[in-house]
Amino acid sequence: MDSAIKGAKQVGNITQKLGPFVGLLALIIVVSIFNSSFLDPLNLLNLFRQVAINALIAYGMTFVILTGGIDLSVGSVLALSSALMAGMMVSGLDPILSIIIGCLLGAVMGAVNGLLVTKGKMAPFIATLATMTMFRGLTLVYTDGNPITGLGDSYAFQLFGRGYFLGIPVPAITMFLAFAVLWVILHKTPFGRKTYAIGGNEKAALISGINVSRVKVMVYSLAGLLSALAGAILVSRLDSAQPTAGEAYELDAIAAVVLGGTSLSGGRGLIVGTLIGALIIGTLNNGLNLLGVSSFFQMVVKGVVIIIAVLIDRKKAA
Amino acid sequence: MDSAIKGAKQVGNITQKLGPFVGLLALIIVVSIFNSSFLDPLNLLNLFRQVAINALIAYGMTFVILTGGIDLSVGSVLALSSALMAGMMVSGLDPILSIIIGCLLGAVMGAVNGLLVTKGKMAPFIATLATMTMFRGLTLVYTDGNPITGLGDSYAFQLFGRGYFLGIPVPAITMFLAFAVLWVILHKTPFGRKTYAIGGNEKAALISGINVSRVKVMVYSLAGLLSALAGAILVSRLDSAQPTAGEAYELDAIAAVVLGGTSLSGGRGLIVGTLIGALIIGTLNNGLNLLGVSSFFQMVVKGVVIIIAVLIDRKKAA
Amino acid sequence: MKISMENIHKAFGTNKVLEGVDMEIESGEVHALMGENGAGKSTLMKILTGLHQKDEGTVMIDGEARTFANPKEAEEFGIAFIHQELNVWPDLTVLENLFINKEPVTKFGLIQTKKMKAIANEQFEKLAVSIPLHKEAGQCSVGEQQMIEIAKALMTDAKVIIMDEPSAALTDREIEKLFDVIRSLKKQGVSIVYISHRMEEIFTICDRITVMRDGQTVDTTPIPETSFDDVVRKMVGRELTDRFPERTPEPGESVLEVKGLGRKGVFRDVHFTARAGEIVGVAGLMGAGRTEIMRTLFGLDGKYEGEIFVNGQKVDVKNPSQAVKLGLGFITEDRKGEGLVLDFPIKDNIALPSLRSFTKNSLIQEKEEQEFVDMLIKRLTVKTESSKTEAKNLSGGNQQKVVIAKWIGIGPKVLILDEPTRGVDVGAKREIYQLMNELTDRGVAIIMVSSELPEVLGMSDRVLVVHEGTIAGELNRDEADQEKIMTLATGGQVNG
Amino acid sequence: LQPPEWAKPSSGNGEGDVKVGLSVSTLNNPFFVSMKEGVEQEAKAQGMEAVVVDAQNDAAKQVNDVEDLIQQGVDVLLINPTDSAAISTAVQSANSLGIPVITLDRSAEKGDVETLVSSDNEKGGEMAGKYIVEQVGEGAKVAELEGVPGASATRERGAGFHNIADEQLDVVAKQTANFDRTEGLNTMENMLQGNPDIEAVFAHNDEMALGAYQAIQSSGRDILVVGFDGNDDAMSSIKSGNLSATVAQQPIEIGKLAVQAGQDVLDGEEVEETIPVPLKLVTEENVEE
Ligand SMILES: Nc1ncnc2c1ncn2[C@@H]1O[C@H](COP(=O)(O)OP(=O)(O)OP(=O)(O)O)[C@@H](O)[C@H]1O
Ligand SMILES: Nc1ncnc2c1ncn2[C@@H]1O[C@H](COP(=O)(O)OP(=O)(O)OP(=O)(O)O)[C@@H](O)[C@H]1O
Ligand SMILES: O[C@@H]1[C@H](O)[C@H](O)CO[C@H]1O
Ligand SMILES: [Mg+2]
Ligand SMILES: [Mg+2]
Repeated sequence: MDSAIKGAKQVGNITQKLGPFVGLLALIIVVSIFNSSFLDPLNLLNLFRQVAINALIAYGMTFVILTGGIDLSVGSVLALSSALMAGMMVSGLDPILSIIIGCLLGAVMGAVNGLLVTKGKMAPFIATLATMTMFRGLTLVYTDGNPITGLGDSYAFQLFGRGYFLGIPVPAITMFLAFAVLWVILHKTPFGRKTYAIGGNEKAALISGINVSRVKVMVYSLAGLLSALAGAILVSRLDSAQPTAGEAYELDAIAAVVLGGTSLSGGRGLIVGTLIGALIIGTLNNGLNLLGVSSFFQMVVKGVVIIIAVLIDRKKAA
Repeated sequence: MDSAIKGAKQVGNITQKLGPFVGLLALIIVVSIFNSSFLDPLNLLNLFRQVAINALIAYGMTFVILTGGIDLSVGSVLALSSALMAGMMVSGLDPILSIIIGCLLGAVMGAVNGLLVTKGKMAPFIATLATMTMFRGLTLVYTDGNPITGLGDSYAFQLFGRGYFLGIPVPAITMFLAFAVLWVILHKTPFGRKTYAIGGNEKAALISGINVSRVKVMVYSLAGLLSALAGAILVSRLDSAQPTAGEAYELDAIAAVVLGGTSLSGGRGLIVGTLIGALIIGTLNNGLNLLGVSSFFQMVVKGVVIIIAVLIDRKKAA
Repeated sequence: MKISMENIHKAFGTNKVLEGVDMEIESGEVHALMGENGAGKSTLMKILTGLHQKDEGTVMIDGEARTFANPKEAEEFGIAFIHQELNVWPDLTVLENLFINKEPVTKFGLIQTKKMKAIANEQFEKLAVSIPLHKEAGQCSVGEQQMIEIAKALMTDAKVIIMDEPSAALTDREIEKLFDVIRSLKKQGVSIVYISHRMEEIFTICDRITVMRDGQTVDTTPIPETSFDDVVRKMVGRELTDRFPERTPEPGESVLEVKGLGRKGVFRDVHFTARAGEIVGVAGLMGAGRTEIMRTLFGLDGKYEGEIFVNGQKVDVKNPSQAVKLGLGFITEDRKGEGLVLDFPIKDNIALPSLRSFTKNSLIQEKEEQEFVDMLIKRLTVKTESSKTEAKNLSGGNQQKVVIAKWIGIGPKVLILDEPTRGVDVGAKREIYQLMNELTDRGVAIIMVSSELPEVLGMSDRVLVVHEGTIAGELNRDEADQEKIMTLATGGQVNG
Repeated sequence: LQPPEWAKPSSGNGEGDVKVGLSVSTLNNPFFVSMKEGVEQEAKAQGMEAVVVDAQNDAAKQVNDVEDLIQQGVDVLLINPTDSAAISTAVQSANSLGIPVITLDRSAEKGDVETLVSSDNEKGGEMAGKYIVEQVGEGAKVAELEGVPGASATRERGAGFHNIADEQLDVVAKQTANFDRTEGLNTMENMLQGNPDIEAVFAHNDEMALGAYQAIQSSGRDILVVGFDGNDDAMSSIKSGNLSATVAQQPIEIGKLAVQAGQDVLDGEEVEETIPVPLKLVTEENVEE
């Protein structure tokens, strides 16, 4: 009997892990039946590039959500750090150096979130809601509401968002590299284990001697860093920093995480799920465009798909 | 020793209840020192009218948050139901009847959220994120992206958003009336008690025989109804239904609830706090304008004020 | 009311929990229900009261077959249930808690607070409890919360009251009060089902006893016709010798010393020493402040007054991670809430405080981790198929062993155990005692907070008694007895 | 920066219909809806297929949208940029695949654009400025509601308006309301609180003007409101004497001319660098025309 349970549970686990993947596959099949050009190599490359920004943000969001938190400020962090990067570039700093500094500044903004949540004991939702407004305001103040342009024509900088390496768009490479690194961090290091433990039972984690505050600050900083990295890609893609960039990106990122099977209450989920979740959203956006669905109706479809996906997942889990 | 602790705790409780009120008072004093015209009767009347929409939405949000949920779709519900109301008016239906039907439709949209959360077992955040996208899409599909105008010139309808009764703006009257009714429901009826019980300990609520699903569906419906009512005011104020109306309103509503001292984890909070929270946000908007703070910088200030208010509250609670 | 349950079956998924249980409850009797953790006691009662639905079998009430759809129906029929897990609303007042979902209302649907107060006061008087009705339940101690639960059940005017480990959070004084109430209920013809792992209580208050093992009824006997050992044998399925294994303590150097420890408004001026290889028992009434002292000692509550010495060195314990580095381990009284990450596999739970010791180049060495965990699982005889089983799927006793394993893993100098056997069955209890002995043999100092006096007396080398936030006295193993401890715990003086 | 050869689409679009792709900044504004209709009408007339995508005012989404249009094998791209700078790279990727680009209503900063079809926004701003001076007199205190920051329409209308206003008026308040009616209402309400003596408002489009009018009406004050676009709502508002004037654009015409320019480019004909579409000041006097 017992081994039967174990067997059943393992099957359950596997289908749960495969769930998002099967969803993605089904979506791809449907879209390509209706429009075969979806599978064109160039379209797939485009798709990866389009997904990269959301995927990077969603990776960071995954860590945050695994600790039982949430980060609404990612879009504003993206905007502020990309404005700062662009500002540095305009003032003549080397673009790649600007990007690196910008990413670090993104991490600092993330750390502010982390400190509000830990030292300030604020609910993550509120802390990051406040910083979302604040960082957006700072972006607008810094840019005076205007896009920052004239970023020079450094080849490396252009490559970063627009180029190809070995035939693959650079943002896609960044997305996969980041995935590999974060996968190792999450699944193979004590830091990753602690991230799960905090989300699973924060009190137990604390009592087990985990420095919960430090881990959380690091997790929010990571989310900030990844948002800034996504911002750098966007700056290169748009050849400018837009003060309104990243608005509502938190929603797509959270959707990717949840479609990937991570529990919003923390402690349970996989980063590979998030990558798949981001691909689902990307395929949906790209596919609906290719199918010529009107933008208004696309929103309806997106909402419905999220509901169905989550409902199916729930069914399977039950 | 025991009574000392008890005493301290009671003082703590009172200051916690007074906290938001003291904050509002402090804000009013500061603003009126810098610009005495803040206290002009006309300005105060305007302030109430401006606050009404957010307050109504935030009331509903209070109930939802008290059950431990969240409703991100309020802004989209507002938009969709006001588009439907306007549609009915254009087609010649009596404006007041249109508003009533529109509010009921808002309640139905809320019920959809409630059913997804209860029967669908979806996390409220995700369920309402999905319906937020979906309802917005439906609004755009229905209006084809265009504002709906030509609502006729029924006096009652114009009064609803723009008029005065006994010298008080009608939206403000609606806001205070709704407050009174909801206060009684929340604090004096078993339904209100159940709302708290579900948020405080859902499992225990189930064991106590509370029909948790039904209460939740009702709570989300209430939130939908109030959003639609706020939508009706907006339609009258703009003399048209805007497809983009209500975007990001959920954030202001949640901010009002939290500034009012209600806990995001449910089970703890007061609706009077929400009213005060909405007034704080309104005063902030109005006051910063009077002080001539640029709209960009206003966002920064708003973020900072939310952080400070919540931090002070935390201090007091500890 | 007479209830008889016949051949009850229940499975959760493929997990067969009840496999043909029979039980009869006569009116006006106090009927004990005993069995190891996971035997299915709570499940059986949940089926009776409509919280779960049975798969098979019949429930007869006064000769008629009945099934309740939900607990409220059962309650309206006269069967109240005091659950094993407390069902309080910490943010609601005591009064609001008492009346959830049964508030009296006016004809306009408004709640009648005055009426509620009157009923509540009457009930509290009967129980001789004096909790202010406007107090938030979250501010009440666990024991007070338990009393609220009991009052809530009594208020329903039930004819049958099921008490699932009502005493787990109570100390002897409250238990006495509870027993008085039970006796008077019995006189009124109310029947009680009493579930407990405390053998003494069963023999004090109960008339008959049903023992369950592995989802089946072993048998039902009148209390006078059975004995401790007999019950234990039926529960465990084999002979268990003495409840408390023999101790041969050889205390060494002082490893932990506390001087003048205090926290404003909670406890003050706490002095004590724990030496290598000894067990220091800490007794006291509910809410005396024992847990608070231990939490502070472990760095959980921040700033404190006084001094803490580990191995003679003065230390400043700011947070648990520092405490762990100093070699302190803390098994809290709230196993599920604070001890385990329930969704984690056993392995990850055990490894959690020791991650550092098998991390190389920032990576967890999975093989070493697995060996480490397997070793501990074996040493503590945790009953599980695999270290990958999630903690939430273990029985209470086995969960407790996992918590202990996790702390043994760090090689502690001092181990603090707060209510280590609360809700744990006799068999598992004995194994935990044996483990404690093994640990002290290896030179670990153990501080054991317990509300179960037999356990304090049976296991401690020295007993500290806490009264209203301070140490009221210290008793050696040979001078300690029930009476002296209770005297100190209630504020009296003991000479010697 | 070029996609790998193996991935480039086989440019064999010779056969079949000509496809025009239109990427609009947003369809939540009647102006763009009309523009889109103009494109669709003209495309139909010319026997072309039109594919429309909507960036919902998100510059990043627009870049994706353009990629998706290219993927669908459009022969000519009509872009109405969300932001003039941010659209550059999308224009460049179209350039790299040899697809001609025409921008509508707003310009692109970089990349090769065949032509820009738009109103002369700067002149329109001046028209509004002059009208206000005529109505309320020199030196009057006025407010300005600006469009989406960074959009060329915003910059140019602002510039045109200030050409006049800086000399002859006193602009006491100036804020963006993002071309949106609700924002127009709120922003105007705020401005009124801070500046009790405003006499006239210039809004960079009609939506904001209509919102501003509602704010003014509830404040009980009498202030002149001038919009831009000439959409249906604005026209009827002028008729009933609410809005004072609007600088009417011809969005349908913009759409049609853009498609014609596209056809010309595909036929290998030369097109002008900019194709201006005439503006007209509409007031209560001439609104019936
Ligand atoms: N809702 C549930 N879903 C799945 N399994 C359950 C559920 N409730 C109980 N079980 C399992 O049923 C078995 C019996 O549990 P039950 O709580 O009835 O035991 P018990 O005799 O009350 O034990 P204890 O003395 O620890 O309270 C256990 O193995 C438990 O894990
Ligand atoms: N969460 C809490 N909030 C407020 N007061 C509390 C809380 N927990 C405990 N207390 C109070 O702190 C005091 C000490 O409680 P503590 O739990 O340390 O007692 P204890 O001796 O361990 O008893 P118990 O048997 O209940 O665990 C009591 O007065 C109790 O009411
Ligand atoms: O020219 C257009 C219209 O004026 C519109 O109302 C907003 O966007 C501008 O670019
Ligand atoms: Mg049990
Ligand atoms: Mg305790």
